[in-house]
Amino acid sequence: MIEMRFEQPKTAEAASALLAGTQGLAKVLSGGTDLMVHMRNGNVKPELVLDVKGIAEMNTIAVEDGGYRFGAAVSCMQLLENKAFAETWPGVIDGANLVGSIQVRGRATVAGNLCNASPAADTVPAMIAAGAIARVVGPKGRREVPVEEIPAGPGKTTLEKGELIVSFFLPKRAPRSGDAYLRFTPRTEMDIAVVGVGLCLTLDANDVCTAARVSLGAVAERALLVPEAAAALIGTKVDEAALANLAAAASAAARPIDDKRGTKVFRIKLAGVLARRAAEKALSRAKGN
Amino acid sequence: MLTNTKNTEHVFKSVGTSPVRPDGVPKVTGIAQYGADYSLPGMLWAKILRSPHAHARIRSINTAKAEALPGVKAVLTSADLPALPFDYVGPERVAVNYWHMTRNILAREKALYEGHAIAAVAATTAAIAAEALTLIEVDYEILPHVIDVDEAMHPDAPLLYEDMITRGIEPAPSKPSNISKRLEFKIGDIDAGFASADEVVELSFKTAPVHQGYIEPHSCLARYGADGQCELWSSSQGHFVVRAYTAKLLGMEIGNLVVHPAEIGGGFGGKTVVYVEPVAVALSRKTGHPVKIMMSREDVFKATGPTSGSSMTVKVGVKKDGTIVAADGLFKFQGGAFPGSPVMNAAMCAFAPYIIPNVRTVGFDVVSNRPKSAAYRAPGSPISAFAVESVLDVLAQKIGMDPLKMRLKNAVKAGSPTVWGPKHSHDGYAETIQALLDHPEYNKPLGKNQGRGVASGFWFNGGGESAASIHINEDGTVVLATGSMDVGGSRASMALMAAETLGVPYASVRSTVADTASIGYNHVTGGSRVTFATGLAVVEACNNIIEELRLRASIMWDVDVTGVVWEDGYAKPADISVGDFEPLSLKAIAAKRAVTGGPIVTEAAVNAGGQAPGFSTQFCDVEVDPETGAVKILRFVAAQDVGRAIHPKYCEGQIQGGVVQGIGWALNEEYIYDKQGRLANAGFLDYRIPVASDLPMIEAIMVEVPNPNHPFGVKGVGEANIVPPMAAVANAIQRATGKRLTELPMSPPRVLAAIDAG
Amino acid sequence: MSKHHITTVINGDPVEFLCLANQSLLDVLRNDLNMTGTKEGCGTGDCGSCSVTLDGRLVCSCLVLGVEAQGKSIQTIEGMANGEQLHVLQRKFLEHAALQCGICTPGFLIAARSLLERNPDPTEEEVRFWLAGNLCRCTGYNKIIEAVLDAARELRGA
Amino acid sequence: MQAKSQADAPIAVPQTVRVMLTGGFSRRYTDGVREFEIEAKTIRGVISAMDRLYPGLGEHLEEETSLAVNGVIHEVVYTQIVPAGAEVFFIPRIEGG
Repeated sequence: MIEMRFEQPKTAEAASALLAGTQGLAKVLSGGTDLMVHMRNGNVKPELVLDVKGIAEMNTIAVEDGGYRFGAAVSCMQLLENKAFAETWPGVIDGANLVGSIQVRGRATVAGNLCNASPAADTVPAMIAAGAIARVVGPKGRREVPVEEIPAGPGKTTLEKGELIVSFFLPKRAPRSGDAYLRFTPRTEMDIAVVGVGLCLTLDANDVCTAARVSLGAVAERALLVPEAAAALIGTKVDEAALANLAAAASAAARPIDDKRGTKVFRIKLAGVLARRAAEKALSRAKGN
Repeated sequence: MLTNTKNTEHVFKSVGTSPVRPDGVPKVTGIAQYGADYSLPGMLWAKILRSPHAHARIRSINTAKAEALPGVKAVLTSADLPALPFDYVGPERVAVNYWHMTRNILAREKALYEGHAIAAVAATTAAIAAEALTLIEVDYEILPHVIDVDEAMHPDAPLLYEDMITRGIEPAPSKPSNISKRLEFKIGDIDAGFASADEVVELSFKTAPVHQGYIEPHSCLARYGADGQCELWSSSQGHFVVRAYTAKLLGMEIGNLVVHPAEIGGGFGGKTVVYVEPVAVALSRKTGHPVKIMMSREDVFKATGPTSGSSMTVKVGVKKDGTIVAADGLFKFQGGAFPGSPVMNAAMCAFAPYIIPNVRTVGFDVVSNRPKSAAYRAPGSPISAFAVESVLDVLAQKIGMDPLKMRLKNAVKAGSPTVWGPKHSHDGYAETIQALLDHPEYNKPLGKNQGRGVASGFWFNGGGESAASIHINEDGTVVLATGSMDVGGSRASMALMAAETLGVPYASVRSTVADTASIGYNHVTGGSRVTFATGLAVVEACNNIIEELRLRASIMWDVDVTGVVWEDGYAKPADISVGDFEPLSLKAIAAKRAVTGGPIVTEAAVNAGGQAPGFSTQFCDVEVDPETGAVKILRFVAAQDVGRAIHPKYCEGQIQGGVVQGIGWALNEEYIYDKQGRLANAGFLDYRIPVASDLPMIEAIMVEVPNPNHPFGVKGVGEANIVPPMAAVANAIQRATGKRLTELPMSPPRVLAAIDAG
Repeated sequence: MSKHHITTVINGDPVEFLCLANQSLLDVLRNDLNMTGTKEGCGTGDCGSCSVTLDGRLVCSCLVLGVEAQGKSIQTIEGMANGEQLHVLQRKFLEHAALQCGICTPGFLIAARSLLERNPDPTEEEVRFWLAGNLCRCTGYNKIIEAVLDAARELRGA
Repeated sequence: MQAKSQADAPIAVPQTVRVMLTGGFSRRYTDGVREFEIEAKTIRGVISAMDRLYPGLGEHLEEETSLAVNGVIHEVVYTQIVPAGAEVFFIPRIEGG
């Protein structure tokens, strides 16, 4: 039996060094809501577990350059309870508010959700749509990575050995912008997205959409950024025709599988339905802000 | 909400009130001890190795490396258990075959489903036991498997047993199959019946196996002594049955095994059988240490009973005026890896609510590579009712009749025929229908994408063996003990009936559940039998103790016992001629117990008969999202004839709980297998039981048509409520969307596919 | 194997224990500290039976490592009543018959208290969503929701 | 009402009762015969009479059935009184969840 080591480094660099210096499997523990389940099931047998909640920069939410930076160990509940953040990025909050239960949200983090690399992660499409940038620390120093480039496939990320996410940066919001995340699940809570759509759009003074990002979850091996879906909105007033085009583009981009959570046909259709509904919600937020 | 339809004007002091239960404070403070909460000095932890394959021959099991791991005290395989003969014993519906049961406890020749127990390890820590499991080498020859019931019945299906010849077919088939049994019930002439019908509808249905979903995993602690005496702390629905099965499976004398009733964290039928108890006892016997086993949630889903999945075809014919003239039902049920689905119940209950002159029901019990099915709340009845009540809804629409009124027109009452023979002997069904017809919401219009569905259900309710004892304490307070596990407040209802009978306050009765050495045999807490049957034992014990109290009073007064009456908790002189005595309270009589003959004690036992069935009629309103197939339950109203509510809040709770289990069954719960025959959703994340935010308040209407065969009119309330919901929801979805769903669960992909099929 | 020496506070009392790095807080509570009021229903954070608060935050103790308790304050069901004085929620659960088998009850009580501390006047919908991480198979949730709403009323003095 | 408390009830003169079996039981044990007229005052008497007609049947009835006396379901208990002219229907024993 391999004995598991537990460390609580005080800096991100120290955490990276511990990760890099471990021969066997080393795992970062922030919320632990996925890691603990994998450990219990025997899917993951780490030699080292690093609790990063004691690293100051990983546990703070702060305004930076007019945008927001929040640490990788910040729990979903901490985000939800930060009123200013929640008002600025309601779509990100939509996602954070759907992770597990209250109990799970009290521990689970956006970074953990991202690095667990489930295609169905609820916070990821909203973060991608918001244009979030992950700050990664590793043996070669720090680098900034768009969130959509972190997941590689189910359970896999593009992070190198010794690398971990320190924080996320959400850029300053353009005026008249709105974002939203919607997912479909059979139950109202305590469920995994069968399809998830994160969408962010910006309007000009004449209500014409000038920018948009659309991300789909649970319809491919990882969350997708779908420029074709965004293109269906840009330059329009997000009217019926644009919404129909958006839905078609989202469905076209979906390449799901049949599994215990839903069928391929169902997911393809739902990608379009939810994209449309997310756009309507984001539009209302953009206008109402 | 209580609807007194036929309630005579009894005035009760205790019965019909809803006091706090005796086990309440321990349960809200965390003190109550459930199966996993017991421990003993020197205790070992046991873990069970389970088959990763759906169907495999076990060529060999090598436990040497596991046994060599430091901290491991014993490894157990089926070789440690006695061989038991192949024989179906006991009543047909629940015939037990110990040859099968011992193979479900630990596999022998074959692993018959993923999760089938293969071996067990007892070690000083749970972690070491888990590590040791990985060191057990099992040589499997993987065999083709079959999961679905229709596929399992196919002549070319892989066989679980190479020698299983279907019972109930004459002449007996020459070839073995996966069909364990065929059964049939019939009255009248169904061909003539259908010929006389104005409308006939025939539909086929499938239902998924669903798990009882109790929140407490199976757990127990066993201590086997060098003297052969064994104690077992087990969470079950019947510690006497745990004792019987465990003793039989291990070749022990019943007298050497004492089973203590741990608090039970839900059962719903699933804890009427044993899984871990014989393993823990055998390991304790082997090691000389106490042994504790706690299943994981994954184990619970993979290796303990769901109820059967099914494939069914139901045909019903009606006259234009709504009179049902003929019905035919074919019910094919999965027993799991061993015979024993509740298909007989299904075939008996299917058309039970209706007066139908010509009926045939045929059932098949079929094995496949799934965990052995176990009882689940009104076992069998909800499955066949889904089919029957769906077909009735189609017919009601065809003839343009309100579905409740059509049911009322055909509703059975005392004297109506049954497909299994004897006539119904109780009313109560029509009253549940009428309660809904009178409901202010029933005729309210609904909005877009909304629909209202109705359905009914029948359950026999149970009687049987129970015992109760009463001790009058030195201060006149009362100790009441029964041997019936309390799954939902029965200690309170027993105390209420005792208080009522004795004429004393509820608070002076201490109500307990005694271990198997301290009270006579009690059958399981199942079949909605406890309030009725154990309640009868309690009332009889009270009557016995009243006789004793009268005697003691007569001794104190030095008069003949016939001169003493018992009234409102006091012994009183029968009339003035007896003498001018102050009434004697329990306290006063207890104070003189020594000089009047010693402790005041009695025990009563019954094999209770005269139980009355339960009927439930329900309506629900749903809204269907036409773009996603999501079904939202807007309103749910459930009427049930409870006979009499002893503790009305617990009766309501039974109805609400049963309905919500039914909603889960209707919408989302199912066993999902991958191509290798492995369960893909063995956890509460993907086996989706309803959560609080999925539901509206469930309105429970208790109809009281008292059972004349019980002193307080009890009928039993636990099960009939789960029979109608699946059809009620299906009928509501149909009325919202125009689409008839015939397969459970009616999950969003299925509903959407039906809508999109145009 | 070497164990970690953890110093923590449980229900207001200082507690020390030794645990392995991979032990869950639930395992420590139940099997090392003999505090079996916190229940295991799934071990994977899906049922809420093991709910406790960790520095005031509602969590599933099966998803927390025992070593993470170092320097923290934990509240469990064993600390909910004040001697013989039940918490209002405990009393309301009994009065409303909000438990049948009772295995989920400790988790519901801890979760419900956490809700009422944050939101003394929740709507039925808010109660239902806050408690969605706590599974109950017996009651259909009706009487639990009613008990929580009634407790909230009493705590508000309404 | 439970059979036991009726054990002391007065027993009347010889009387006929009608015994019925389900199709399943009759196919298995009585060559398909489903209805019988026998003389009995208690279930003990019914079981004994049936066992005389089909040796061994008594044991099967005790082990495998419940019964309905004029429609009211009882467990097989010898002391159960059977009223004159009653219908005693043996049915498969039911157990629930």
